[in-house]
Amino acid sequence: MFDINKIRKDFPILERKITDGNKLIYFDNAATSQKPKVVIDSLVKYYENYNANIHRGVHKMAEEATCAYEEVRQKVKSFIGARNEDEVIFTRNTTESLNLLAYSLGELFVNEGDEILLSEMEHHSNIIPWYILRSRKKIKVKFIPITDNYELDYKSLEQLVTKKTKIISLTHKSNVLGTVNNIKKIAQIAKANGAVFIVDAAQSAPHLSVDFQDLGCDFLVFSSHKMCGPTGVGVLVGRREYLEKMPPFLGGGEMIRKVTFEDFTTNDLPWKFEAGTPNIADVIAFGVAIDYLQNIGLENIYKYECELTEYALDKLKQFDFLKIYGAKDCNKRAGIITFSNPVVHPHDIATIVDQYGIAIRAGHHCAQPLMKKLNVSATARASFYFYNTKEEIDLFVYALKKAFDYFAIGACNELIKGKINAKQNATTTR
Amino acid sequence: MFDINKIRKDFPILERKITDGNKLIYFDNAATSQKPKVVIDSLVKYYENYNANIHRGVHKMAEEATCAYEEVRQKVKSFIGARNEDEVIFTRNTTESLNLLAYSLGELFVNEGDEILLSEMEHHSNIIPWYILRSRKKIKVKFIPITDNYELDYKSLEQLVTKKTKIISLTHKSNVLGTVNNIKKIAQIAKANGAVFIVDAAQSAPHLSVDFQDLGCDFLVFSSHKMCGPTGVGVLVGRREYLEKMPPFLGGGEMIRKVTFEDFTTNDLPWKFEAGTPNIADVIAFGVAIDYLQNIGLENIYKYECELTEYALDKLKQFDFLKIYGAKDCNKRAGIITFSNPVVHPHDIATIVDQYGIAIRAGHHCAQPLMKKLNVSATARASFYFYNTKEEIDLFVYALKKAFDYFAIGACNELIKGKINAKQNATTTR
Amino acid sequence: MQNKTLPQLDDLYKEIILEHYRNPHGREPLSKVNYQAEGMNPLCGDEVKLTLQLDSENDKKIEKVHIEGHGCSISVASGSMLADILKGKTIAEAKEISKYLKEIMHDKINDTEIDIGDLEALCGVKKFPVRIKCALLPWTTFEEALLGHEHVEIS
Amino acid sequence: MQNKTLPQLDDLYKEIILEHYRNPHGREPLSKVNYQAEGMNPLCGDEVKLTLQLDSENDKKIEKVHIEGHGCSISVASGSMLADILKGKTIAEAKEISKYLKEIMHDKINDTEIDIGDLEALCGVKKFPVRIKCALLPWTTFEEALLGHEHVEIS
Ligand SMILES: Cc1ncc(COP(=O)(O)O)c(C=O)c1O
Ligand SMILES: Cc1ncc(COP(=O)(O)O)c(C=O)c1O
Repeated sequence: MFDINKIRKDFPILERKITDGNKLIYFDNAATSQKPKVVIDSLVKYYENYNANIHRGVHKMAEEATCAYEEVRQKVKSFIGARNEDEVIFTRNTTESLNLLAYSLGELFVNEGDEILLSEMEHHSNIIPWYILRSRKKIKVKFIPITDNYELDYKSLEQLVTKKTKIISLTHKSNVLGTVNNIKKIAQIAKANGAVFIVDAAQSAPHLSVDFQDLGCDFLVFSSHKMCGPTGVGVLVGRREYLEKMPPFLGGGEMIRKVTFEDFTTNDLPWKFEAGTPNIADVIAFGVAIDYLQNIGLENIYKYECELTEYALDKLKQFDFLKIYGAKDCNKRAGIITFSNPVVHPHDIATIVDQYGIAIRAGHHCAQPLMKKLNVSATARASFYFYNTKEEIDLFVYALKKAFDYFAIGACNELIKGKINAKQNATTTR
Repeated sequence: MFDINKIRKDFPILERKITDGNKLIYFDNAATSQKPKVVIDSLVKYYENYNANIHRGVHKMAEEATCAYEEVRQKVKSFIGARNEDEVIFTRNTTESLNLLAYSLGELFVNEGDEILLSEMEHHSNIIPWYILRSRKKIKVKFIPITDNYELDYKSLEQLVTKKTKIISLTHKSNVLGTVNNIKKIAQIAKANGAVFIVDAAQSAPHLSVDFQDLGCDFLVFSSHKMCGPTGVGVLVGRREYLEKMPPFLGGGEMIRKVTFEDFTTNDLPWKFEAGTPNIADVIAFGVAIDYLQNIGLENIYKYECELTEYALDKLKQFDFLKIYGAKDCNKRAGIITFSNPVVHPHDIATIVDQYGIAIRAGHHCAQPLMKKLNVSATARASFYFYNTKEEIDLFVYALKKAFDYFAIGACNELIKGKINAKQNATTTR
Repeated sequence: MQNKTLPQLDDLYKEIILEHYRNPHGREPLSKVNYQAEGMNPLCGDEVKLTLQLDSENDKKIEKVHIEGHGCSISVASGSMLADILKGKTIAEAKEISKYLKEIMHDKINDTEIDIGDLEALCGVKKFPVRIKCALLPWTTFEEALLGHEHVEIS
Repeated sequence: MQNKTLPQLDDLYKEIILEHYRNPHGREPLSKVNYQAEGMNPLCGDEVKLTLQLDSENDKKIEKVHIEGHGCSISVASGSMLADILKGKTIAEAKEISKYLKEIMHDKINDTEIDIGDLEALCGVKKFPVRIKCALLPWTTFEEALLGHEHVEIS
């Protein structure tokens, strides 16, 4: 059923040679995923056969393009378990979806003195839009702390939610820790306190089976490019009760019903929130990506990624000086392994493994506050997707070992083990 | 030099058959343009070879993708005559660029009682963002009238600009009338009155040689999809003096310098205005589109389109009952022919010519206020691009004739000529 | 060279449709208004204003329909036919016809056998998906008018 | 199977760079501060804090450099070398060295012949474009420090 060799053949880029003789090993999937041929083909098919602006055209191609575009809404609806396709809005990316919400919900019901509740493990995309809202309305932004096990501190959460809490906006799965938060539980807390609950599913939608209705949140956002789809497409799923009352975010063609020299009225949902010519080709290709993922099966993807993660964590045990962030239980951090060590800087690690054709990420992963909390300036992150293999992990571990060896010439070996501090050691060897 | 047969071969879609035996004749270019093979190929090349998230990656593909993406900024800079590439910002489309400006300039310096000056020929994209701003700040939105020659009324313009006018935002070329406005002249008026001047170049950038510095405006916006590039990419070019002071629009990854649990600082230009994962693949392909257009030469494109327009207008003379909107002088309305007639509704015309494989647009063209001004509810529009031919125009005129004939069976012939009014005529024939 | 025969078009523009378009019915003013609504297709700008006058003795029967606005041949003809066919029908019957037409347009199987007169001619629109909205605009507006009234009754 | 020899890496991580990284210079506190600036690379999180102490008799000469922060081997080594090489240089000479290094990194032709000592080892970074910023961070911060001071003088 889950045939990894067959799957790998679907991704042309996996044949790419990065350095002489070294094939690409792509472990930067949390940043963006690779695309199967069917998705790429669909772009070509669109531009070579029925490229036209949508919704207002009478001619054949406009009709074809409109149908294909709107069909993807249906697909997203069933993929994510939304109630109705008019609750599915296309944006550019997760970031834009969150900005739309911060702006529009902000205009709708956030007032001076109100509070927005985020967590310490949020991506910048789920922090800055709220800081920007705070600059317009005098509100407070609070952060739910994380525990020593790299999980949300649910006790603190319950204390932090008050009558003033208008919005709770949390990541479903951390892009650094891999932690998967208990959204259902939080949805209940949010509901009990009358807070609107937004879930950032940028890291979960590609890897877990996510059901909007089952989760019980009010809004859910994610990006096409992290789930085999093209860049330039994001999704915002929300409850009609809110979407209908919310003021428009971007104004222009498509989102209007009637415009006069005096005023305008907005179009029906979902178009009310889609202004201007949409990213038609990429939305259509995103539909193909969803089909592709569903064909493989999100459960299969999740299971396989857990397997990979467990395998990798086990292999990494040999580097006893490595600090690995995230839950011990693989099922709770599927696919993401973030680590640091006292001697070799994440950037140097990334550069060295890159020489072996291995792409990992090093830095703050757009989560500077979390880095601060973890008390590091940067970390290295390997993130898997269903086309990765154990053999690739073996090579990664091999390359990592080379990196540590490289930096640990002579006495530095000692240093890596953290037994002697850097300065003492250096003075004796010089 | 300008070899139309060679050019047509660059566009795979022109081989498409719409109805049995009828090849596509695409006259809906003002809505969106078709794409040459090199642009489509560049998408495939990106996804098959170096798809990676940009700017923060250390690995090889991240570096390649970042370079390719940033190179396009250079290309746009020289294409549009900007001073510096950090004054070039990538958005989703013209609409988003205008919303960004309305929001950010609005926050920066628009206050109660201020005025925004638009014109009667604006696209909804250049009206609604200002209406939305008006809903937050108590300001006035005023419209410069158009003359009987379908041009801007420059006299009224000068009267409408006052000390209260904070922003003037105008289209360079009308998507309905084809009228090209005298931006240089208006830029002087704006400057003299201390107003910020925004130019909507969505319809001009694809067809005319547009030079930002020469025009003398403060901001210029346009869309990739109307100029041989993919959907999902827009451009905002602006003066650094403003961009530096303007508050950010969308918040998230990429646009920040430093984020803490308390606050954030913004990144340098242009990234300050590019939040989240950009539409990397499409921006890179847009760069290829720019190269392609520059290879052909904007002057050549303009000249050829004028030729086509003159030819078409001449042929349309045979339908003496047609009302054609726009300047008499072809050089002032290159490429766009909008018309109506008292009997056959634009929708019916579009459906009938569609049967001959001809794609034109019918409706309000996202310019409802202008329709009101022209005193019609809808019009038909044929809009050309450099890959169109006189033979295609001949077929269009043939199909149009069929449409008129179709509706003019029997006494209705008379009707079309406008000699007898509909009701009278109908009662006599029944 | 483009093909010059257009069999499909004759399905769309049946002579009867063109006749209704040229000489639309339902333009005479009403003596009273029981239901009314304005319909609009934001995509193309077509507008319909529809008013119903019920039987003065029996509020269940439609005595007369007035319809005006502007639009393409399909929406105008459809409105004209609506004015013809709904005249004298009970509201229940009228709703049935409206539902029936919608189902035909969206190619849903429908076992009901209703005599829809000239409306039959509209069925050709099915083959032109973008134009279905044009054909249904007057009917949607009709339903809105009824709902509007019902809505008023409920609140 | 991946290739296991990595000739390129030796260009980047010359032994002298690793030595500076392991034992960075310029960590001793200064007795006074004439110029200072903080540099940061927002993409990777590297941070540098640089302070300069000038010759007490002759304000034109750099007596000592203090540098701290955190970063990768390249930025730390570059900072350490900066502390070494700028010691005893006039500000004009120091600026010259900074300019020279930048030009080398961006592959611009430069006819100047300056003895840059250990800095020579940094030239291998050229082949790793993403890492150039790491190598230049301390130097950009140094220039900012000077500018900052000049700026204060001007206003
Ligand atoms: C004059 C003008 N302005 C703005 C737009 C909006 O462009 P987009 O839909 O790409 O945002 C268009 C195109 O429809 C246009 O013609
Ligand atoms: C948890 C999380 N939220 C939001 C984002 C932002 O996604 P995008 O860059 O597609 O807007 C990301 C990805 O970088 C993410 O990992």
